[in-house]
Amino acid sequence: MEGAFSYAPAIAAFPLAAFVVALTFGKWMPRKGAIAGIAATAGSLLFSLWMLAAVASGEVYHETLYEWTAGEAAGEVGDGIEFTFGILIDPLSALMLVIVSLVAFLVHIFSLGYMNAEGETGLPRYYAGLGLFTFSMLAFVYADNLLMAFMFFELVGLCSYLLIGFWFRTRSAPSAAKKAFLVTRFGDYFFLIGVVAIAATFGTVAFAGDDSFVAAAETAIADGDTLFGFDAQTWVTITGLLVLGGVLGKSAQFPFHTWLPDAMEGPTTVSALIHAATMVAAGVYLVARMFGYYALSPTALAIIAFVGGFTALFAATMGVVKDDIKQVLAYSTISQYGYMMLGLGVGGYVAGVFHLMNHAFFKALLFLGAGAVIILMHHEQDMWKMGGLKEKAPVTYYTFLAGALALAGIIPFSGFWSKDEILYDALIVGLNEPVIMAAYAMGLVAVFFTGFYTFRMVFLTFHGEPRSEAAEDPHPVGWAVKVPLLTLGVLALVAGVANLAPVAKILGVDIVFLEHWLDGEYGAVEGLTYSAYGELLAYETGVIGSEQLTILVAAGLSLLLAFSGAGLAWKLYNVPEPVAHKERLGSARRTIENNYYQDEYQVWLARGFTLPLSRAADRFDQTVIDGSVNGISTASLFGSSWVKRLQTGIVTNYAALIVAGFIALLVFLGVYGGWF
Amino acid sequence: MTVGVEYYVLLSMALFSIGLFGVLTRRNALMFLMSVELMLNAANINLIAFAFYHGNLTGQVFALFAMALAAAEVAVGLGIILVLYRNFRDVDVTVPTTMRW
Amino acid sequence: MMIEALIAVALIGALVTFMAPNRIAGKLAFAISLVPAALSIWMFTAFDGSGNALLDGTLAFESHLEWIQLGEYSISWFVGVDGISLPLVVLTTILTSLAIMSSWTPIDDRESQFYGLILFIEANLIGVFTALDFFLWFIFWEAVLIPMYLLIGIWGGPRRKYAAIKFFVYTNVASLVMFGAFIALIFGLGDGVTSFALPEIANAMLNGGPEGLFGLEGTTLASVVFIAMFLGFAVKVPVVPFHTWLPDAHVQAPTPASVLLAGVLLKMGTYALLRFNFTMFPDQVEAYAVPIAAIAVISVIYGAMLALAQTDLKRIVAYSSVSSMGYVILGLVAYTQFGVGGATFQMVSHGLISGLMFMAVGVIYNATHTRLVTDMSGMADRMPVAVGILVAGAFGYMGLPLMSGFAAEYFIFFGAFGADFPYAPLFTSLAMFGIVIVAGYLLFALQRAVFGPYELETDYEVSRAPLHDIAPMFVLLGLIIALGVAPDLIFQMITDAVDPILSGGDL
Amino acid sequence: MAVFQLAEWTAMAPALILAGTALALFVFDSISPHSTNRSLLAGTAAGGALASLAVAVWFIVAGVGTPTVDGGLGEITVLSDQFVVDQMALYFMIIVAIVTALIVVASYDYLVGHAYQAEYYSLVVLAATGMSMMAAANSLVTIFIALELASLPSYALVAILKDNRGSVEAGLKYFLIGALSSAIFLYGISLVYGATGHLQLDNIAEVIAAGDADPYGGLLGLGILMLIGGFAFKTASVPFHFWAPDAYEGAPAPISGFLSSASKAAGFVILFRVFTEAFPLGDQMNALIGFDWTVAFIILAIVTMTVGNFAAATQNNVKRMLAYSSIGHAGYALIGVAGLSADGGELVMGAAMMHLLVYGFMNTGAFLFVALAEHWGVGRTFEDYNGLSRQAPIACAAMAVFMFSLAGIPPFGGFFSKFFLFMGALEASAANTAMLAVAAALVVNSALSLYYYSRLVKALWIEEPATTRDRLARPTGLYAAIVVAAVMTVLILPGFGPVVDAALDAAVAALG
Repeated sequence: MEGAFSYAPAIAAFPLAAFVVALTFGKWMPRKGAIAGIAATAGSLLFSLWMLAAVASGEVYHETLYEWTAGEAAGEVGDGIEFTFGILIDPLSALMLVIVSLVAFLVHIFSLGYMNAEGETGLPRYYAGLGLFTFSMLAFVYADNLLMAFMFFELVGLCSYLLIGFWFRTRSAPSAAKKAFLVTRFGDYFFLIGVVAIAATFGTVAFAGDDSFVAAAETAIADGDTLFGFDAQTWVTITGLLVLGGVLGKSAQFPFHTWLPDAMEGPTTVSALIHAATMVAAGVYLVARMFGYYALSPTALAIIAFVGGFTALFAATMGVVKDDIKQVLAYSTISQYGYMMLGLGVGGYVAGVFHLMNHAFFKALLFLGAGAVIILMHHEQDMWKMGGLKEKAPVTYYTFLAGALALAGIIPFSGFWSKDEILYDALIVGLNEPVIMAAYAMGLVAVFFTGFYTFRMVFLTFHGEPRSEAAEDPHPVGWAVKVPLLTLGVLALVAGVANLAPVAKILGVDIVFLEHWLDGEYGAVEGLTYSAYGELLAYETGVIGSEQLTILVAAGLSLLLAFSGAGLAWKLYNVPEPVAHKERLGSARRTIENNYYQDEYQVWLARGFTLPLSRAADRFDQTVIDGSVNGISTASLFGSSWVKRLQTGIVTNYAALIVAGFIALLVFLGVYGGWF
Repeated sequence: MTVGVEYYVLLSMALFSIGLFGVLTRRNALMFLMSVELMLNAANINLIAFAFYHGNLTGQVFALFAMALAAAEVAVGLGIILVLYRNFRDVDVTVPTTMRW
Repeated sequence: MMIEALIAVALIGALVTFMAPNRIAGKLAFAISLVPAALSIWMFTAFDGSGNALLDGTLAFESHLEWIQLGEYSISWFVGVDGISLPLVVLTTILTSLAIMSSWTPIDDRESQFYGLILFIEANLIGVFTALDFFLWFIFWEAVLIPMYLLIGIWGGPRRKYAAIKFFVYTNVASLVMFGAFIALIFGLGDGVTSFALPEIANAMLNGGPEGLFGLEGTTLASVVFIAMFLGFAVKVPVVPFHTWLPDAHVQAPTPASVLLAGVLLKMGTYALLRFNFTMFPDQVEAYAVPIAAIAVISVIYGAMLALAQTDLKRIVAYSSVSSMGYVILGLVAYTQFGVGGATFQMVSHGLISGLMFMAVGVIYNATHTRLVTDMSGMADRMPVAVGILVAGAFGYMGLPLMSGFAAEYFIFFGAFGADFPYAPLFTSLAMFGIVIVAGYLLFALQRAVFGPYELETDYEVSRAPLHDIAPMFVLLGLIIALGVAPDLIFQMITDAVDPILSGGDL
Repeated sequence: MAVFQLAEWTAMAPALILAGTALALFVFDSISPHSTNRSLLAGTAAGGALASLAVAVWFIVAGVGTPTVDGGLGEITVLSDQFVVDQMALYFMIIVAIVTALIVVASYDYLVGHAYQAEYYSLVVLAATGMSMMAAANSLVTIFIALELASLPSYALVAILKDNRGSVEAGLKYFLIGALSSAIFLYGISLVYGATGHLQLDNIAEVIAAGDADPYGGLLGLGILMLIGGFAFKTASVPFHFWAPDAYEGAPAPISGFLSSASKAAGFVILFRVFTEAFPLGDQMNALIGFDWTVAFIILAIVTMTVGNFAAATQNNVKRMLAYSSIGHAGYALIGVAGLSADGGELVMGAAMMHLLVYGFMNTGAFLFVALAEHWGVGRTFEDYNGLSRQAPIACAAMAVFMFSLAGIPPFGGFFSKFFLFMGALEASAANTAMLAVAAALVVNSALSLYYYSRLVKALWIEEPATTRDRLARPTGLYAAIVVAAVMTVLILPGFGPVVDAALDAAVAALG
């Protein structure tokens, strides 16, 4: 199947073509460009599956396709450097390609029901945006070097901006779009420094191969080199953390998470595709992609794990008080990506990727389900105006429920398996590392909140009595909505089969397919395998009693918490006339409702600090700098009006002045020449 | 018996200064003109005295030229003073001050 | 004789247009301007030079005629292009054509004079980028001022007179300082130099340097000259704190003049810095690297902060030009291949992008007669294509990958990060913060002006822009993306000319 | 071309032709005192000026003044060395002839309806004769006579609008200051004569070189200073500049142009000649008078350019602005003397000579534009000039050329000469660091001058007219003169090579 890879560029090229077609001819096409998008993503999906099959057959692909530019590298290495576009298809990227193209494909179909059927205007722009996004995301996924990854990482940010701001005629959407771009840009600032630093340090930005920066870093650490005045280990940590800035921004991790809830201003389909399943995953994916590099730096990993654990809990607590269905999902997304970061941070490469995959499916499902609910509710998003949709929209309900169970981590839905694996990995490392233990603890507590807000959402939306006219008479949804829901619903249920690690360990059966997949059992690029990473990791693991016992304890704890959260939600909200119960939170309520004032301080940073500072700079510029320029001119003209007064108009004065001037010259020269 | 050249120079300088004083103080155009003539003649004295001193005639000849030129200058000057009077009804040189600054 | 042909066509075209009736002047000027554009593109494809024009490189399209013998020094008509100047020539000719087309709508008074001046400016700009004799170069350099002064003064905004005179006098003073410094240097070089040909002077500088003058040691003289020339060019670039003429000039200038001002005129300063300071004074560059880098960083950050405080779209773009030029300085002072090459690349890239931005702002202004973001909202509703291009341009400005701005900035950052001067990574990282602020003010402006519900404070009916307003912007956008995707279209050519600079002429 | 099989006195032909023309006009005036045949009068005068120009150019091309070792004909002396025709003399004769021709052609229209046509033209040509002779004068006697020959008609010309108070006032002030200056100048001559016993320039130099003047150092120094006063008057340099703004403002505009271009150039040529020939720099000279006389010129140059430019900056009257600018340019040209040194200075002096030639075109042109505006009757201030370009684009374009050229902006002739001066000043700084101050002053003043020159361009091109005007006439003579001046101002830039050669050769020859 080696020939398959020569078609790899087409995976990204299809959606790019769809972008161009939709943008230029969309207006005159039936369905305004949707067909082009669906065809393109279907093509991408098929080709991605083909790549997956090719990798499964033991092939990998790492090829430079295009030289962007090349030149002399300055800095620590004096040799030339090439900046190229290349494709790296290994187990990780092949898997991600499938996830992205699948979700994109489903979202395109769903859009027929969500956008076209609802009579939106500007659809060519919408489909063009989706096409461009899919192109960028796929290209990011199989990028074979850090610079190319950065470039497409930025492009997906652009698409996110454009699509969040799709309804640009409102005030809120453009504002949210701006915020999303800005906050992620802030992260990307660090990322770009990281890229530049890595390129300048190692003279390469390749992810894989002997001349990758990961290999170079390993050598440098081994040789005890000094890089930019730091020892190699520290420098790797610094650059790794710089790149992490981009990751935190894109994956909406604390403290860059604030943009994601606002991004819900975009169409729900966009939220499903970009702000849940794929683009937000880009950050986590990047960590996985260059995991070998982070593995060299325990400090960086510990920070990743801690930030992940903290974000998981932090976001989950905010999710419990939200009234807007999409807001709940947004915070849940932040929280879930926190888990993935935690997983990767503790060295659970497989667990992290596993959760990434599962989350893509069930979160896309939940968002699309929410989209369906929004259609049902005539574009109402407030859960307090819903209720009782269970009977009226059974397909939506049951698929949504599947997604919710997966999200809450209820056995045997997919989310349970991956989340449990993350927590297990965190626990065994945490037993020796207090920082990781703290991260684990936060992740564990977050499970409770996850269960609670998930089922609070389910109960408020679907159970009880209808609380508004729209809820009593929902708008019907068509096949274009149901097909994607059903597809993703099935995946949410069964995707966990990919890696039943606890079962495997307890029962001793070899059913950890994903682990084998990522470990290169079928085929992999050298150095980019789970076991290769494992060798680099400096973590010690411990167990509670035996390994099996540890597994059971971990799984039991998280299940218990998930159930209790869900149960609490059931008790409070699965009633015909639910009430908010927010007063029970007491003094914490305001804080949580205001998202811990995270938005406030960031807005203050922008408006309260930067803007006044810039105004002060402007005033300084106008008065001091420009003032001195104008001052010189004014002074000259003043001097001018003074000089010309010498010319009194009276000829006798002229004579006197001439004589005076002459005598002055005479005296000066006389003194100078020593006459006197 | 000859008078030393320095006395001629002193005389000429005195004359020059008197002329200059006149130029600076007199407001009547004619007086102004006469004062200038004094200054020119101071130069002539010098020329002649130095010619004598140096023993060549250049200075004396030049003094003749200078007198002729002074006369021409006065002719032009008087013409101008005439039109001055016609336009300003005065020969006070400080009166015409329409152009200044 | 290609370069002569370029200049002559533009000059004669300027005269012809000046005499032509107003009603056909625009079309006529456009047609004429296509000739230099086509010729320069042909030159680009037929370019066979290599190395640096000043450092024994092989020049393309060279011509060298003795002109004036001034005592021991000869002044000649000496033109030619290398990999640094050719892209700028092409930029100039293309941008001029496009600027002319974009003037058809806004210019409705004294057209023949307007277009005549634009062509005149083009001739001089080509001269600036091709002249290799100091005096010849300086003639073109100064001659640019006149048409720009008149363009701003006659067709500009309400405060055009102030802006025009400020631009004129300020940049002229700077030129005088620079001229004096350079002449002093030539005298300081002594008998080794017998002409104003830049290659000869560069060679003399790199092989021994000045002997001393005015009682100064040779090295001291070189430093004084370096600083004076840097200050002279700094005004033109402009570098903080010599930038205040720029926003005034930009805001008051008519859009097409802004396009040329930002697109090409600012590059004169950086081009000259590269050709003079950074080619002839490698020792001084090294000695003053830290202060220059600091100035660059201040320009970037301070310029961006100022842009953030503005509400006039043109002022925003103007200040952001200050910021972008800071990157160029940073790239130059890095003195690495990517740094200097990236700086040159940024000159071209910024020329295209800022040209595009000014055109887009101009199109909106043509329709709304205001440029204040506070006066309008939701323009995307009425002018989707124009706004689309404005957004694209804004992202180009922010350095979106696959657009030329990213390539330029990345090259500069990469080149500067590994530079040899102290704290280079720190300076680079600080300067890079500009990419966040630039996103801040551009997105803020976009949010206010082009998105949101449609509102307009002025009483004008806003309709879609005509094709001849949009077409030039598409061309620019195409070029921006082409250079972003394939920077090697010009970057290899540039680095070929930059390498000899970095190796001190020993290639 | 074997020019001088002719008698030696024919070397003065450029001046003699002018003199003949003047006499012819006088004769004509005597025969027909009230003739208003403007074409004939202006034509004769112009013909004389052009013939003078042609002969001067012919001479210079034929090699008069070019040292014989270079294959030229060498300097030609007339009247026992009282006059010398060398390259510098011819060069300045050319300047005078050009300016005269321009002025005369322009006056054709300016003098419409004027009573004293013939007198006017003959006085102009007579003054030109004096200036032409100044160029060749080689002894203090001839210098003084030529100077007076140039001055006396000038006084009359300034006051020729007899019913115009401004003109009369201008004439009066010019005359009075002129008379005072002549007196001082003559006194200076007498002192120099006293110190050296000679009036012939080369003889003076010989006496000084021989050390025979050593006892009279103070006398000589004072004399030199007084000579400087006389030159300063003629060139309108500080402190003898006070007449200039008033005289130029009040005089008929063509006469202002004539005085500020030709008369100034003539003043400079005697300045150059006297100081290079009679008082060559050197240790001997310095010891004799106690200091290096360039110091005086450095001070004068700085003060003159500063006073001129600063006073010009805020003028409201265009003519007065040009008058002050003319003082400023005198300051620039003074650099040509200030930058001399014992072993060089060709470049700086040559640059000053180039500047005076270019100045002959651009400044005359500018004053002729003012003449045109007076002819139109649009008023005298900047505001009155507002928006003229809408009605008279060609003339206004020409004026813009003059202004930018005066400001030293390329691609016009003024650029080269000014920057060569700047260069020359810097070169001179190598020997005399005080010249750096001059260079710095030049920079400051250039910037300021740009401000006020562009103010006029602004008025013409940028401002909208305050009042509606009738169609403006296009007087042929004035237009022709202005356009020719403008075209020359532009074309002189590419054609600067021969100018540079001529000026530098002349400077080299003069500095010996």
